[in-house]
Amino acid sequence: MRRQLPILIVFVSGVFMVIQYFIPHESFEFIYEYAMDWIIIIGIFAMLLGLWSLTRASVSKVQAKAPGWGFSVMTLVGLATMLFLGFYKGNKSIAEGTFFMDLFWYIYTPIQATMFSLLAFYIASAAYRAFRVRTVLATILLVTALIIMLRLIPLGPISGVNQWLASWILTVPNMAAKRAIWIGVGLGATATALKIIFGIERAYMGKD
Amino acid sequence: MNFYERLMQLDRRWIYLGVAIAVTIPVLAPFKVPVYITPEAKAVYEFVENTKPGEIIFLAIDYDPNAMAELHPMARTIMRQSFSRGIRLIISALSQNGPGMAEQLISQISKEYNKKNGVDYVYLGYKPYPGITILAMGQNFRIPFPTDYYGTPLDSLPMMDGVRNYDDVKGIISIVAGNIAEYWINYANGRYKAKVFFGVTGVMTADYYPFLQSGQLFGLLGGLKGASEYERLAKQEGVATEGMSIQTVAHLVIIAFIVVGNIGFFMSKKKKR
Amino acid sequence: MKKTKAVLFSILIILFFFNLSFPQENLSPLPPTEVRASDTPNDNGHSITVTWKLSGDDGADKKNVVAYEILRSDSPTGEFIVRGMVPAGNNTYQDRGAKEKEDKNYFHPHKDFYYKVRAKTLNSYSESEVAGPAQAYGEWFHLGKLPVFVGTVTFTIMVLAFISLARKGKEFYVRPLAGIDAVDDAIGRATEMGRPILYILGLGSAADIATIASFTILNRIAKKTAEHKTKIIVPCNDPIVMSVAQETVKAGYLDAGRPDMYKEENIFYLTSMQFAYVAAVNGIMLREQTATNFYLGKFYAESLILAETGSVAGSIQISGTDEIAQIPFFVAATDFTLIGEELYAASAYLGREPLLLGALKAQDLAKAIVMISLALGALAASFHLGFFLKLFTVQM
Amino acid sequence: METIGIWIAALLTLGIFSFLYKDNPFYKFCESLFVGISAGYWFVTTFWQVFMPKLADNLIAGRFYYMIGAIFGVLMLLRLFPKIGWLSRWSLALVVGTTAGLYFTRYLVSNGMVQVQNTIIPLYVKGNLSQTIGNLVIVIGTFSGLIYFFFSKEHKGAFGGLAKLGIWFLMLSFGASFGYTVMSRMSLLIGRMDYLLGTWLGLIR
Repeated sequence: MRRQLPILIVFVSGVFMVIQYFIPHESFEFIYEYAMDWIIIIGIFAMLLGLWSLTRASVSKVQAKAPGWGFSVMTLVGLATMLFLGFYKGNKSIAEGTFFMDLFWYIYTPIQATMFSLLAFYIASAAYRAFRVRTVLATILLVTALIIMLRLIPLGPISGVNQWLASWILTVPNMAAKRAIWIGVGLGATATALKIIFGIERAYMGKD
Repeated sequence: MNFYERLMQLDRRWIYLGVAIAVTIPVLAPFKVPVYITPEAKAVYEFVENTKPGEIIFLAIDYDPNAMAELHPMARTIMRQSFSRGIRLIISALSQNGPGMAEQLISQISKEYNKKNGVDYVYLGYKPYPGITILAMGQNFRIPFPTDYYGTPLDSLPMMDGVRNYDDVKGIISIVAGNIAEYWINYANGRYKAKVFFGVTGVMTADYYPFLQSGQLFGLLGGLKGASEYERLAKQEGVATEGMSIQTVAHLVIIAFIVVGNIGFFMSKKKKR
Repeated sequence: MKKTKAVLFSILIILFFFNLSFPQENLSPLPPTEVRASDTPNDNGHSITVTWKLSGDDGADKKNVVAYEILRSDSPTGEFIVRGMVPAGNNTYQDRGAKEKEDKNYFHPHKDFYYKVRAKTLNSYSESEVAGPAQAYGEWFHLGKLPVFVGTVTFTIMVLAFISLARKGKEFYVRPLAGIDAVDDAIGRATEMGRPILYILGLGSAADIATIASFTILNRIAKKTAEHKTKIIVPCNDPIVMSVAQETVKAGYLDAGRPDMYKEENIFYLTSMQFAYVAAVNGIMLREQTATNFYLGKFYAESLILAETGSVAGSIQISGTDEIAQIPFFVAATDFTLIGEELYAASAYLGREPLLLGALKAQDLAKAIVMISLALGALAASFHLGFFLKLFTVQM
Repeated sequence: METIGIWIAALLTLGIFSFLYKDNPFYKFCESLFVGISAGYWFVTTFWQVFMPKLADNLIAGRFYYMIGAIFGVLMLLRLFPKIGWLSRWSLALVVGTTAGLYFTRYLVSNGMVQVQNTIIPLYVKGNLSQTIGNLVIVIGTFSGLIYFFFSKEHKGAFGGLAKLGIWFLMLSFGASFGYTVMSRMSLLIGRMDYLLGTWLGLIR
């Protein structure tokens, strides 16, 4: 019951989904649509597990007065505020102009955009560290990155050539390499999917 | 640690500082960085420049506010250039969420140049099914657009007198995001042999190069860079030029750091030998 | 009949196309001919495909026909209603019905329908003969997907065959993989330094294949950390992923015979929002001083933020993803990267389980077939032999 | 509200940027607040935008098939009770099995069939040298790239040479993507700077 039944569920649902792909008939389409909705619904229930884990971890840090426990208080305050504001007026709680959305616009959005923008700094420092003529591979990486970056920089007469070279690299050899990766990923993923369906790869099920 | 080794292992905070300066200084104290002008951008510019005063260009504003950052500067510059040269414009907006945005731009710029609706320009507005609309306009603008955006019948607009279809305009410039571009190529050029020029978003640029080569497209502005090239050509440096200047400086800074790192690497290796 | 005309007339008005006041040559175009209507093949049974031969006045030079309108009726002489319109130059139309039985637009199976196609010019039109009857019904196999079916069956047989070979005890050789060899060293390093290991499963859900592959790797690594008595921290971004990660790590500790050392609180959930998650993981890296960071699974823009912060902290970093846009950043900023398929192969490598290695062999065989097809296909295409391409063409 | 909002947003922006110098309490404050707010935001919006329409509304409308989803959802929650926690594996099995089947065909088609289909191109295009070269490079690049991913054979000899060519192609592609991404990442930072210098401080229009 504990291990065989889940493996059976995986097998049956997996095989169904594969077969379903080849059958256009509406009866299969019907089950397919329900199955997809079930998956979403399971995900929604699981959200409670997430909130539970986050709350428990923060509360236990506060209780133990672990280093930085004050910051865990901030997390709990932020979480509780959003939950309260998001529910206290029913489904009107998250309409535009509510305090809930104010917090979204003035706290969530700027932090999110700033975290994202850190990439501008990191892409520079990563380029500095990685692009050295250390090995052949690193040199290829360096040279192509330079050619592409130089397309924005006026170089007088070479600009035309560089411009052309940059777009050629992007559309030809770049495409070839990406296809090789895509095909490889395709084979790896399909093989893994098969291993899952046939119950060979089952580490994700855990053990008793 | 000697000097070269230090160059090789700069504290990354120096790099962060370099990037921060590169994007802040040009914002506070704008300056012009030279731009390399691509032939395909120049083709668009020269087409407008060689159109005589009084002649008509069809300007299609086929994008919505999502693509504004890259495409608005193009539409704005082309409109200004045309108006200042006395060229008349027929303007359409075939992207579903675009007509209001286009209207704003048109009324702003026509005011700058004191141009009159119906005399110096006509704004047709939006119709669904871009493919069919473009095809139908090849026969007569009045089929899809019996009236203009403001509800005035085209026949009562002085500018539209004797203007029937693509044959009566010098060419079509479509500033476009998404698949409407293909309809312009397939129908306006493919079927009615109209001269089509594009301004497209950065991600679309590479996809439309082949059409330049095959002669189905007569000029192309690609992304923010294309917009800045155009601003430069038309001597109307604005948002795109400023944005590109910052990008150019930022790219230069990164390249400089890469070069510095490599000099350090090279020299310290030499020394060890 | 009068009503029909009224309906038609109002439709004409509604369809923006007609501006009746328009003065132009008032000749009807030649009608479309050879109109055919039949069930759309390979569908769920809710549509009929109509095809026709273009009107003689539809062509680049004639500038005559603008569009075709497709009309449908329940009987050849009954009232025809407009179902849709396509631009000139097109000669097919798919008339789709509703999915719900209650909808008046539902195509009851085996009900007869009749079609007409109308060629339209500026201010005039002409109609084709009536075509039909046609019926809509659903199919039980999608013929356009036959190549995929063949691929599915072949690949499944290959995988199962190699696995059964492995079961019978056949040994398979796989070449060494740099990223994999680094895993042991990285764990050893963390042990020596007495600092924890950080394992990031990425932003994928438990349903993503890359994440599942990563679970298997996590299981092997957890086993090793248990043997070395090193702490492993797994912050998660999805609650289901967290649950599975807990099971997986626990199983790893069981395999190592150290279930007592397993601490559930080290595998925890933070938040599902991308950058909030990253902000928190950044903090963990610097505050816990993790010696080794693994990033294996689905990664998006955050890949470089994680990798750079890890490098500030001085951690050894091993990464792997099948998300093609992020591989360059991992390659540039981490010590070892499992590129694309290597991520999927890693689980087999780490466990050295014969069954998983068998599947890897099947992948290689499939790859060989793909490469041979590529070479033959390119040659065939060079000699203008189109049939080869058809073998791989999938209709959706 | 708006002025206060802009000030708060600007200070939080600075707090995140301060991490670039080093980890500090200001960043920790922003980080922990961000985690709490985002988790709450995500829960609330998913509840109203997904849970209500997908489950509650369908059940009210009498579509009881959705009960099955709800039952599996509840089983998932049983993880919180160690004794019956194993029941959650049933839900997990449904999720994993369904999506494994779904992804199997999806990857086979989009990553396998379609890519092979796109790479079947003529190696010689009459009268078009640049396309001939381009096609050759694409076919050779894809082919040697796949050789690199071959696990059964050591990279030695001619085979190793091809594999090496393959990894060169990969590196070229990585360099190109890296260089190409710089521009969009800089735009993000320019956007933040505009907010700080313009919207907040009013130094630029």
